[in-house]
Amino acid sequence: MIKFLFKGLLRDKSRSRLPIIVVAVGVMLTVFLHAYIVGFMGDTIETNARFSTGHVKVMTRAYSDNMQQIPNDLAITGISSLLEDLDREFPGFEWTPRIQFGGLVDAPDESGETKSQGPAMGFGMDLLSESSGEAERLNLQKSLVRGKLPGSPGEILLSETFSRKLKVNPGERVTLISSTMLGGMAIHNFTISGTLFFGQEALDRGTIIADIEDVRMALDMEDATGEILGFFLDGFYNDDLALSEADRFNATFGSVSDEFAPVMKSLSRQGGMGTYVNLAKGWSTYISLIFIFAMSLVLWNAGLLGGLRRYGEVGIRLAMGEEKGHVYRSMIIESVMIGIIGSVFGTILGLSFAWLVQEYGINISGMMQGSAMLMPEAIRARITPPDFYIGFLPGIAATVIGTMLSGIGIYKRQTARLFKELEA
Amino acid sequence: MKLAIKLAFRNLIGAGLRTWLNVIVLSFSFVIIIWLKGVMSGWDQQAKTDMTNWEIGGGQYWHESYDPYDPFTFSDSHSPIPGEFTGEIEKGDMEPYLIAQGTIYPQGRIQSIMIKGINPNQSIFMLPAHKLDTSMTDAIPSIIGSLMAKNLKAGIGDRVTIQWRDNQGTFDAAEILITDIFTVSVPAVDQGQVYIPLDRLQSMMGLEGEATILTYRNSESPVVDVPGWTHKPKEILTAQVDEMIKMKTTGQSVLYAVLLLLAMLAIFDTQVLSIFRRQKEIGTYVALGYTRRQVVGLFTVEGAMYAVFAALLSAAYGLPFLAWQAKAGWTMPVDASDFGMAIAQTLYPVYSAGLVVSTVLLVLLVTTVVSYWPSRRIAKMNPTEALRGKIQ
Amino acid sequence: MKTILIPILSTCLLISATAQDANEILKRVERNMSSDNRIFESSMIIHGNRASRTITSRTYAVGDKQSFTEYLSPAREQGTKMLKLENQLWIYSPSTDRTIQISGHMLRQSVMGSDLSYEDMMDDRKITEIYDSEVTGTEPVDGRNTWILDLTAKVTDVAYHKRKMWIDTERYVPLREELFAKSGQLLKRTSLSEVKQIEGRWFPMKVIYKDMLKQGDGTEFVITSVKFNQSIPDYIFSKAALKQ
Amino acid sequence: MENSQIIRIENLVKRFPMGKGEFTALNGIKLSLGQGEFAGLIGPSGSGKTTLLNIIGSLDVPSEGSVTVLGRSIGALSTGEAARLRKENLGFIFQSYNLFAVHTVYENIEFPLLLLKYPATERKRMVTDALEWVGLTDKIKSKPPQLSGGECQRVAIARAMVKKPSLVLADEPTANLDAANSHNILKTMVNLNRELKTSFLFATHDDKVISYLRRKIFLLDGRVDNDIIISN
Repeated sequence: MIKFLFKGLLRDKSRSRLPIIVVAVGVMLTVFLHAYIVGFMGDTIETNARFSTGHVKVMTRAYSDNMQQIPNDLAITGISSLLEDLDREFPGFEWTPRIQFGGLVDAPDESGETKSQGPAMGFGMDLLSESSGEAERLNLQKSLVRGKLPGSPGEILLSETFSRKLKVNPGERVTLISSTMLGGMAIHNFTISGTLFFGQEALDRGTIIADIEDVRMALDMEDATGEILGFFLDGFYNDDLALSEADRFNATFGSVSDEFAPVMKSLSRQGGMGTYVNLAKGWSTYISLIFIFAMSLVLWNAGLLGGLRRYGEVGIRLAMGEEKGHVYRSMIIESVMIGIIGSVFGTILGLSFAWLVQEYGINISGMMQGSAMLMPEAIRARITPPDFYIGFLPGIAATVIGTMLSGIGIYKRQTARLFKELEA
Repeated sequence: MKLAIKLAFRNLIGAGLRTWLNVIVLSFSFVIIIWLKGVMSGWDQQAKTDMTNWEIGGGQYWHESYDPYDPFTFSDSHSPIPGEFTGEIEKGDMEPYLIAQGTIYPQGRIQSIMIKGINPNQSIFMLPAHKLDTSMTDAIPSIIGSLMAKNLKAGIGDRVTIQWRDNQGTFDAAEILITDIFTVSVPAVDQGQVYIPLDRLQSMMGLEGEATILTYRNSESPVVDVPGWTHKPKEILTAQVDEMIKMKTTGQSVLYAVLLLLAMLAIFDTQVLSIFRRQKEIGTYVALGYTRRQVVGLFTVEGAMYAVFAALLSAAYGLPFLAWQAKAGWTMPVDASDFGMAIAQTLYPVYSAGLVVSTVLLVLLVTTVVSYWPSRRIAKMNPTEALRGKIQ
Repeated sequence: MKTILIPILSTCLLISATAQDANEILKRVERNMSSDNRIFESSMIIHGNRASRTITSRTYAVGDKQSFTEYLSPAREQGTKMLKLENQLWIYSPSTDRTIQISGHMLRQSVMGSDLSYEDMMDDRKITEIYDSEVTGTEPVDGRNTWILDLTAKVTDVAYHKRKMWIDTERYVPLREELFAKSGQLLKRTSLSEVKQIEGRWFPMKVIYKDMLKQGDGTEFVITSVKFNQSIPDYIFSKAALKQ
Repeated sequence: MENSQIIRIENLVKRFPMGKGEFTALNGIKLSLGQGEFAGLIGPSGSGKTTLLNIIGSLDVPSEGSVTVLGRSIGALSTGEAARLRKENLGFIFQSYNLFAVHTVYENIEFPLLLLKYPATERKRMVTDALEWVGLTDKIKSKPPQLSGGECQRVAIARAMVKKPSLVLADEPTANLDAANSHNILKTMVNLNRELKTSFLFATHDDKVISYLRRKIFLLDGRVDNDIIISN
């Protein structure tokens, strides 16, 4: 029976082609929209992750309790072995240490005395090692206003606004005054390699970025770091996985009693990001559901129309002595097949488009002024597991329900008049 | 054209149920497109709405030395509230803030804070300032945000010591009693902020009658030039958010396009089917003296008319719905168990007249194109075969 | 560490009592501890979150307006110098060969992670100029009898509105001091001990300074040697000396 | 004008592509028709009568030869001119009526007048007239699915006649009707032919129709096999 219907579908293009195309397009739109919304909503999350929270972050327990203060006296020590452990036990992440620190940047006059100074917020990150993706992660190259990225030890980036305030230029020397990990006075010279535009006033005010080794030297943090950021290898935040990996880490490495024992916190457990993660999850689910509802309506309508359209054929079959139930069932089986074939095609197409938009993004930098670090260059879709099945709901269910409804007419059709009406 | 419209209208009305099925589906698409777009803009505007409701009101006057990014300026950024504003303040249409830098000592830890003096009777901000209006305690009543509370590991009813230096630089310290904790999505209102009654802070600081920021309610308020104060209109205060919104809006256009495609799929399907089903009719039109191109026009108009009907139908139930949504907002409960409290976010869809009009026009345009596209087949039809319904 | 020394010395040495009893007592304290100039070496032990650090330094001071401190250890701090002239402060760091002025709000920052701020060492007004004092009782401290002096600010621009000092009744050396907020909240406590006789004066060689609102063991300040009335060349108190 | 020719066909050949070759549906037709005739193309299925009717109706074009209808050469007409010819001068009646199912009887009949841009009052009068001719005044608001076959065909006749065309082309108009209805319809047409002087050309193999014809043109394999004019 199914084989017979299937052959019919394949051979009678008018019966199969349009419905399958419609279902496939509908499913494609659904899958694509879901992936896009998830990516779009997740964008703020990713910006935060890249800039401050990572997808997960490893700190000492005490540091995590006081994260707001960036207390480097509570930094993690012995990180080379910890990083080895992380790489071995948690290979799903790319691990990178960062040090945040506060301090004062002081620019000298000709005699080496203070010409200007200002409070600075600093980031130490791996800028110099070959394998580090930090510069790309933060889009430093694009955000560069003057000069270049640090290429050798002792170089530092200043926010453009800050450099203007201090009246310093790339190539000149500035001195950082800060505290060492142990609280001592840290004074260290840097050469400005370039200046950056972040696009956010708080950061543009007084941000400095230097290679983490330099910062370690300056702050006396040998083999230590404030935080270790972990990024999922696919580059996208996955809250459930982040939470479970953090739990796994904390069960292995954590210690309740030692405030310097490392703890891992997912992005959603840092600062206000939890709210955002939840809201983004919630809203993208809601919006997708509503879209699926709308799409179901369209496909249901398509199924209904498709069924109505075939009343003539049904009439002939009934005339030939086929039972109503049989006709009805065969129409439904047909619609299931159409739904499946359309959904499979649609899902494949939707995933392909989503993949393209995930890989290459939709470039919006042209529409934005300047290239601020915190503004994404491109909006990207993001394929998540639901994308593999989400399209089947409107694709199959709606199509089949539409056909079922229109097929009810087969039972109700008692008079030739109704027949004629539908045929008209 | 007039005839085509007339005929298309008759054809659609005549087709009855089938037309209405399509129109209903399309009108749903309409409403959903506008609503979803509104929700998305609302989501983006949320930051701005929250900022307005919690932080900046309709705009502000800043003391000329005030620099929010440099807490060291706080000790110098205050002066008596200008007399020009007395009326507005009495009416409650302007609220003064006094801001001081301080330190808080939760469980022996130390943390820098901004102490904000706020009028407990204010109605410009959504802050639960009325909770400050209590004489039941010897400690200073204060409200803080949930992030701050989490940070302090403190809850309602807890006492924490704060320290500050008054106008003259003299150290002072006292206990605050947390009388309420609020949840807000504007970090600047939450993190590192402690709110206490304005008069308390003024007397603590020795700055009776002085303020750092004056926030007014209506962004349309006339701008007054007051020496020593800098006017910060809303556009400037939200410039950064606006930039972000611009980016998001750009990103949404894709979404918008996908939604449009959804509507078009419905039209396309209908159109292809009806062309297939109505061959004889097409043949008859030709026999009665229509050229095939005129028939293409008729079918195109018919398709486009679905959009017109749908727009009308949408207006009937959609406008009230959209208006109600914009007013009541859409509240989504969010599981935020890590905060130890349930939070809900109410999102107010934002739709401009431009959005509605452009959506209607765009749908109309695209519907027309989508209706035309399959109808082109008619132009290639052999009318004698069409008359016999022979075309597959 | 010299930073710590200054407020303590100012507390102890700069006396002009107003209340009669208190006045007399503070005068005796001044005679006991003040000098035109002094050179001392000290260790500052800072109890941090992770470890305690000891920093040693040598300080040259003339009156209360000028001081010059050179850090001797640990290695990281060695050679760092700090110069205070009136209300200006410079730090010289040999590793960077930079002389950096500390000014404005930077002065409120903690010095070397201690419980003291730069500002604490900058206030060089005489205590009797800014406080009214009064003996309010007696109390034994560490086995020695003391008078309790209550000091209340008579000017407004002062960091601590009220102070309380415990003065050894025999040796005229303060053994304890407490600093209060306007509200009366105890903010900081200084404990002075190991009182030794040096060049005929009684002098507390150890000071523990503690922020009472904050957890921790406070900052310990130990004078390992002190000499009074030395001849200190003027060039010491110049920016040029920082670089030497 | 009584006897003026409205159709003149010379050497008409019509071929259709079929498979790889061609099928010759009409092969050298020579025929003319005068004003006011009541004629029929008679022949079995496949004899080419519908093809000929369609060409005369400017729905199709000749492969060879010339077909002149009301002075216009069918093969040379642009689509617009052809449509104008149909719109202004021709009426069609089909075997399966081809009414607009979603439109009322009135609207169906009104349609050609709309195309001709008659003013509303005129249209109303003309439609009412046409309804009277076919005797369907009481069904004015009905829709085709609610009508019987005979009624449908009468609506179709009214639609074809309402604009008073010079020529009505009727393709097997009675094929879906019972005998009584068929006679009814034919009588109606005969009357209209008399009253309005409209020429009728049928394509049929129905004896009932044939019995009413005043000229019988027999087609066989794409040729005119016989052409019989019945006088009075």
